[in-house]
Amino acid sequence: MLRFIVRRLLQLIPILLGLSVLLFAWLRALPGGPAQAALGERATPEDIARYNETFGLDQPVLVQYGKFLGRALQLDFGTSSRTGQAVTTEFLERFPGTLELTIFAMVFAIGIGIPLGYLAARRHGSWIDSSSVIGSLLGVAIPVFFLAYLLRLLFAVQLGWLPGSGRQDVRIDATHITNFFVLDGLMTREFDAAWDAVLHLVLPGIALGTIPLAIIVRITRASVLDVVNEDYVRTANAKGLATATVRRRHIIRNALLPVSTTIGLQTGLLLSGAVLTETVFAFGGVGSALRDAIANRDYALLQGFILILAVVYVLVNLLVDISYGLLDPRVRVR
Amino acid sequence: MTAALGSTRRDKIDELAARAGQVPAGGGGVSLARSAFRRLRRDPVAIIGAVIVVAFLLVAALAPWLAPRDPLEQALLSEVRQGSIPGSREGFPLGVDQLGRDVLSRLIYGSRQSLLIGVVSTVLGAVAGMALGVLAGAFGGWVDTVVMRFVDILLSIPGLLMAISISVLLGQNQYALMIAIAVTQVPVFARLLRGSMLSQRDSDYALAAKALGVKRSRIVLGHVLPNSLSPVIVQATLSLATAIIEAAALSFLGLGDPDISRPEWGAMLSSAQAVLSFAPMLAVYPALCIIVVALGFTLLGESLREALDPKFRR
Amino acid sequence: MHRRPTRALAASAAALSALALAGCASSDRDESGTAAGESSASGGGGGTFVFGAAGDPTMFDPALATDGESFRVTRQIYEGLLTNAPGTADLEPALAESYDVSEDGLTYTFALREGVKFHDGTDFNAEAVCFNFDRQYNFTGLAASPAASEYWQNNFGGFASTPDVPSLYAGCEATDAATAVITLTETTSRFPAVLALPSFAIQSPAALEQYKADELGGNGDALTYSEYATAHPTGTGPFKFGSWDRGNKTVSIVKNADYWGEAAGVDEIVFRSIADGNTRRQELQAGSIDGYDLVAPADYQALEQGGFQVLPRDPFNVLYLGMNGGGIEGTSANPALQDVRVRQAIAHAIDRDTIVRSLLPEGAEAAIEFVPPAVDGWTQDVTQYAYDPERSKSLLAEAGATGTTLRFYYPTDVSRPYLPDPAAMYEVISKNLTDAGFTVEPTSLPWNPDYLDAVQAGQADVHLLGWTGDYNDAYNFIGTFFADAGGGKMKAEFGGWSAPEVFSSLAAGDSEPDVEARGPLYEAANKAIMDFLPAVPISHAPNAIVVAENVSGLVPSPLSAEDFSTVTISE
Amino acid sequence: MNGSTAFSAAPRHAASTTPVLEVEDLSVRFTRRGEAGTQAVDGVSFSVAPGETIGLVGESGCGKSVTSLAVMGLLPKRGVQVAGSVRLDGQELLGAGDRALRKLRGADMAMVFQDPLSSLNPTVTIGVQVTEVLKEHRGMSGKEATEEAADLLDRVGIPDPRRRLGEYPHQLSGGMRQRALIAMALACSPRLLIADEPTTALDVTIQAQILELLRELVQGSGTALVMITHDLGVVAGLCDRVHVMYAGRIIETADRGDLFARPRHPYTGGLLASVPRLDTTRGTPLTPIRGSARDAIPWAQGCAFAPRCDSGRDDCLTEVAGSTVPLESDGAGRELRCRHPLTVPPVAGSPTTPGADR
Repeated sequence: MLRFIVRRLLQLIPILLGLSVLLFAWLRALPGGPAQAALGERATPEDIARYNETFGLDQPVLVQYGKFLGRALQLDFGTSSRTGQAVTTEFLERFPGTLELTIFAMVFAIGIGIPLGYLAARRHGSWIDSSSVIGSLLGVAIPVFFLAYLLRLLFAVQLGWLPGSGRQDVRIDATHITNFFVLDGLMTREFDAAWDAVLHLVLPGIALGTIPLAIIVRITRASVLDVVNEDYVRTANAKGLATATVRRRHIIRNALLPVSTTIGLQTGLLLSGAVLTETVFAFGGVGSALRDAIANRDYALLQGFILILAVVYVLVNLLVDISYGLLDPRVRVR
Repeated sequence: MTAALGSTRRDKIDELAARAGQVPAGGGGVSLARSAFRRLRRDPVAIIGAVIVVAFLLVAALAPWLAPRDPLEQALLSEVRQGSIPGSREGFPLGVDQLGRDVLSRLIYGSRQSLLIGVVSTVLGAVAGMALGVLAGAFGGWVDTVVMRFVDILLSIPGLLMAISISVLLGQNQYALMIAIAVTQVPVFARLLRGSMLSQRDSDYALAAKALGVKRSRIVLGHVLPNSLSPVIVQATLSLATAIIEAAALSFLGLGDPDISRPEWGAMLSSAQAVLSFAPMLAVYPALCIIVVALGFTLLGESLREALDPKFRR
Repeated sequence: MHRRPTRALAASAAALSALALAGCASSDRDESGTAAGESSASGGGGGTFVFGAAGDPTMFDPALATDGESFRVTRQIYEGLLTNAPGTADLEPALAESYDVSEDGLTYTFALREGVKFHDGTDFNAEAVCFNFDRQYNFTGLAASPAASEYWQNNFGGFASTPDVPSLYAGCEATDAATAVITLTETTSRFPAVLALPSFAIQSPAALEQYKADELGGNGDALTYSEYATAHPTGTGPFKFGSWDRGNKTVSIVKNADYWGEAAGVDEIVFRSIADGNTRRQELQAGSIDGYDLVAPADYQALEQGGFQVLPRDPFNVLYLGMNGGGIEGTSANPALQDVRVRQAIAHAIDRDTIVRSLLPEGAEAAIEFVPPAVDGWTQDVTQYAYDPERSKSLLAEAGATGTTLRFYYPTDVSRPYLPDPAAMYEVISKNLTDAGFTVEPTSLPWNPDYLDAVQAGQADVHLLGWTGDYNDAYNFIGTFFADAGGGKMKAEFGGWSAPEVFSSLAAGDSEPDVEARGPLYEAANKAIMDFLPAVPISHAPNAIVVAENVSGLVPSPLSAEDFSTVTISE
Repeated sequence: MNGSTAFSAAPRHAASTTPVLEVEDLSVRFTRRGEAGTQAVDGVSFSVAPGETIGLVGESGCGKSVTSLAVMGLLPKRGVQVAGSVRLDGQELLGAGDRALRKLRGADMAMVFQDPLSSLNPTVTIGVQVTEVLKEHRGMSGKEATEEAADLLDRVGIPDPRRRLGEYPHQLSGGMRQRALIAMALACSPRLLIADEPTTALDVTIQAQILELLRELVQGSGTALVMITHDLGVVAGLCDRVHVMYAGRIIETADRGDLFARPRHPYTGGLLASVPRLDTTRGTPLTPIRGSARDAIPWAQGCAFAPRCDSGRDDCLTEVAGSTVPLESDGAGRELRCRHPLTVPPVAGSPTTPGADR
């Protein structure tokens, strides 16, 4: 197992290097080059020359890349032109929110998706089955931001049940230690703050979790349909095991293997791509920072965030692979 | 409009399908396609998907004849007030938008642009991806390694982030939008085609052709490639749905077509968010169009997948 | 040197206003502006007022800030020597109780308010005043870069370290603890009106030094601000800085119990940044914020019906279609625009009345020139260009320019007081131009920095832009755009038109020390501008700020410079 | 064909004892929405006595596996109609509740399946898969069950059973997997064991070992064994009585010796003739049965085997004969469903056309 992990980690190196080359090239390919991207079009030639000198842009490309990589390895991705903060600091401030949101969305998607997918498969052909299939197709077809607007309009504005934006009611005087607001609330025993933070996760979490939910329902359903026809399920039944045992040990455990991969991939995507949802819900996470960066052409932040997020994504995928290995003994040995 | 056309069109499709089914088979590939087609015809899901897709394609093609008005004409602009938009009335069955333009005509013309973005970006992505896939699959060895590593790198950037980066890089115009979406599709097609080709390359008929001394390029282009295409076709159909949704997302992020007068569903949906509170239908109509078309392509793609998959063959 | 005591000039709506009056002058507001209810005096309920801002602030050192969201916060924390009377663009005393100006308009002597303390407990006095002006004049390095000290550079020109760039500022002297004398190098209409700008508010010298306010990091315009600017802004205002939670996108300021004037009506104000206008509205409707700015005109009705108070700000802005006069290095402007008939064709093509009626909130008016009617110097007597597409066509045909392609730039991701929905405005004007026989080639860019940069760099043929006045003087509108920017050319946004008659009439108005005498000079300038037509004025639009039913005391400011200390919340 | 040496073994079934399993007129019909149903099993009856081993023989698709699944109650509930009677030790199984059936399965009746790899859960250790039966039916604690499981594995001939308990199915060889499955089936010393083609997926050498193992385990324990197979070699080696099935019906029943010595149904004859034998001269071709099981016609129209039968006459069809072909007694202990049975035992290598002039 350890060898497996080490090998997978080693395989990451060329990918990460390639990624850094790509993003390095990206900034240089921007109209006007990095200096203009950073200084704006009003920059005088002297400004640009000074900038180029400061950042070694007058040196050969390879040297520049080496320096870029060196800084990146020290987690230095430059400074956001919009906020004046280090990109890494910005990321660390924003990421906990996105992580909380992702966890909520995935809990929502998994908590509903797996039981629903299971039920649909076991009642194959019933109305539950048909409606969950149709629902899952719709879930993927609805533009996320439209769904987000609808959710907010209905539950936050019309009904007023849930908060429709932000991460926490600003009237609650909450202490923030880790920037994981829910965790902070629990740690400081400010339970009202923690609960409020959870409530703020509900609507964006549902909007964000809809696509994973749809996919999980579909995969679970297909997978359970496959597994219930497997010989070993018949064996388990032939052994006269209790229905619950058959379901738990022989059906669900195996049916969840492909589902777990999906869950992992979707988690990776959510961590990196909540741009639309976070924007609609004014949720202070990575996604809304990315949107702000797009709107303000904050190239340093875009570059740094995309690089970090791609690394996160790759690492999550690695985790998925590893956990798949843990779940499926057949992979482990290979 | 689509509902009215639906029933006659269904007959048309059946007729077409029947005629196509009678074409004499030319070879193995054709008979596979034919049997797949026959299965598709019997699949209600496929028929629903095909009807949706064909209906929208026809609407797009016939937009100038179908649309009751000029989609750019700000006909009722002078009656628009901040906070109230004239509702539907004679000549404006679905009402007008914030600038007094006929919504129905915009939706009809919008199908052109939306489908165009979907089709062009998917074709671009598929062609580029296939080129990479063929390169990797046909040559193998270090070419394969290099190409696939590159594809892995592309895959390591989540789709929307990739599309955003490329839009930012290329500036804002509809071609940039198409390219941005296309690039996100490239790795999928490349992997798919390579995988499919690898399995085809080791298949009996390819080995047999090799044993007979057929040149490698001929084997690849004449045998392996055509037989690897069915997963690509399936993926392309599914990708069309994604592309249309992704275009809407980029529009929403302000990275869409700068010529916002040109009707396009994603742009219509984004701009309607501002008036959601008092004219929600302005958002609902284009959203429905996007959802239905995406659904159509998905249904068609899924049933194609089943039809072409030997596992599902009865 | 002769000194001429300044008299109350409020009635003339000129730059200066009743300085001898006491601070609490809100009573003379006309009724329409006080929809928010009675003055704060009766309230004092305390509590937290949550305000939905449209964006994150950058930091809280106003000398280095350039954006409205930062200023919105610093206005509550700091005070300047002068301020604007509530609900108007007129000047009013703040930290200076009164001032004298010399005959030549070059020496200003300020009598300062005594007994005022900064939030850190240090004394406000003449030395603190001079410290602040000297500080900005002595900016070097990154602090002197255009991105950092934009307001100083726009209003005072150069720095001590840049002798080649002339500076308006000659020096400041603290003659005694309560008297500061500021000297200038030339007479200008800007001074002393600029002293009400938030950038020239007085900050605590002790805090500035302690937290190293001038030590900027970063580069170019990716600046890293000091600890002072991000965590310890210290002024004399009715609110003290509380905290800035970037992750939660909130800034909190708390009531200054030791404020010299009337204490704030609420205990705390939280500015919460919500970029999306719909979200702001829905959050107000859901009750999680108590008010917000940049209300979409389309939402006025629904909000009012929902019991919210939409408080309109008097129009103090202009929206125009900029035209590129060419001659900017590295760009090529459409040569057809050099022909005044083509420019007139554009002016006649735009249907201002429909725009005002359908795209802008109630109270908006079509613009016939670049200053709003309320500003001294506005005149009916300019060349007017009525909506007349046929006339446009014939003008174009006359000029042989039918079908001219115009690169039309418009911004995205922004809502400005004068331009609530740029995309819609673009669409309508673009249709107008097309109908008149032009061909339009659109480009949209994010407002900041891309759009502003591109437009300033002369990449567009025509573009949408506008201006909200900083203070009540016509020069602040027309001078900003059309004065000689050097070398006999207008500023780059307009592609460097060379319009000597415009330049001379503007210079005459600006250098006239007698405020009363400026009006006619500005009228002449407006006429010259509308004849030359370097850009097409479109509209003056009010915009609004909205608060919940239980909020009172907020007086909307035409300058968007609301003072939140008068706000109270009832249960 | 290890079975050939066992030909001499005396039939062990004793008619006096009450049968463990009685199947009477069992019918299974698969129905699909919007399609005509398929009759998979049609009026099958047989019984097995304690200690007896019977064989259900036929080509794939003849209904033998469906019969066994019907007996076990393992057919899906939707789209399947089961009729007739299945009694285990006199207790009616058809229509019994799921709970009751689960009590019986694994404890009183057990089953071994064809493909040992797919029949084992790949994600659960062998140990768990064995002990779960013990815990379920014998109420053992974890520790007891592990002890017993090791013992069981040992008994089915798996070396180093304790280590194997912690391993996953893919870590075992094919033969070992089948032994493990048998261990699970026998964990509660069931009264009835159904083995559905238990050796088909295994190497030939392993096949013999598994068959030997089954025989050893059944012998003496009084367990009734139903062997489902298409392999006459297996039948020859193991079974006391043989039921040959075709297209869902039993077409011939006989004791093993009788059947091999004197097959009566042309289909049985064909099966025997298509087995290569060592005692024929080299070069003589095998004689396969024409066509495939798909060519069967519905029994209602006549003998389902008729289209493939060399002895077939017109009266094999219902239309001509006026009745369907019945299953009738054919001498002592034999039953036959054929109007034109074979009279001379067929010899591999010679055309299977006795009694037929063409």
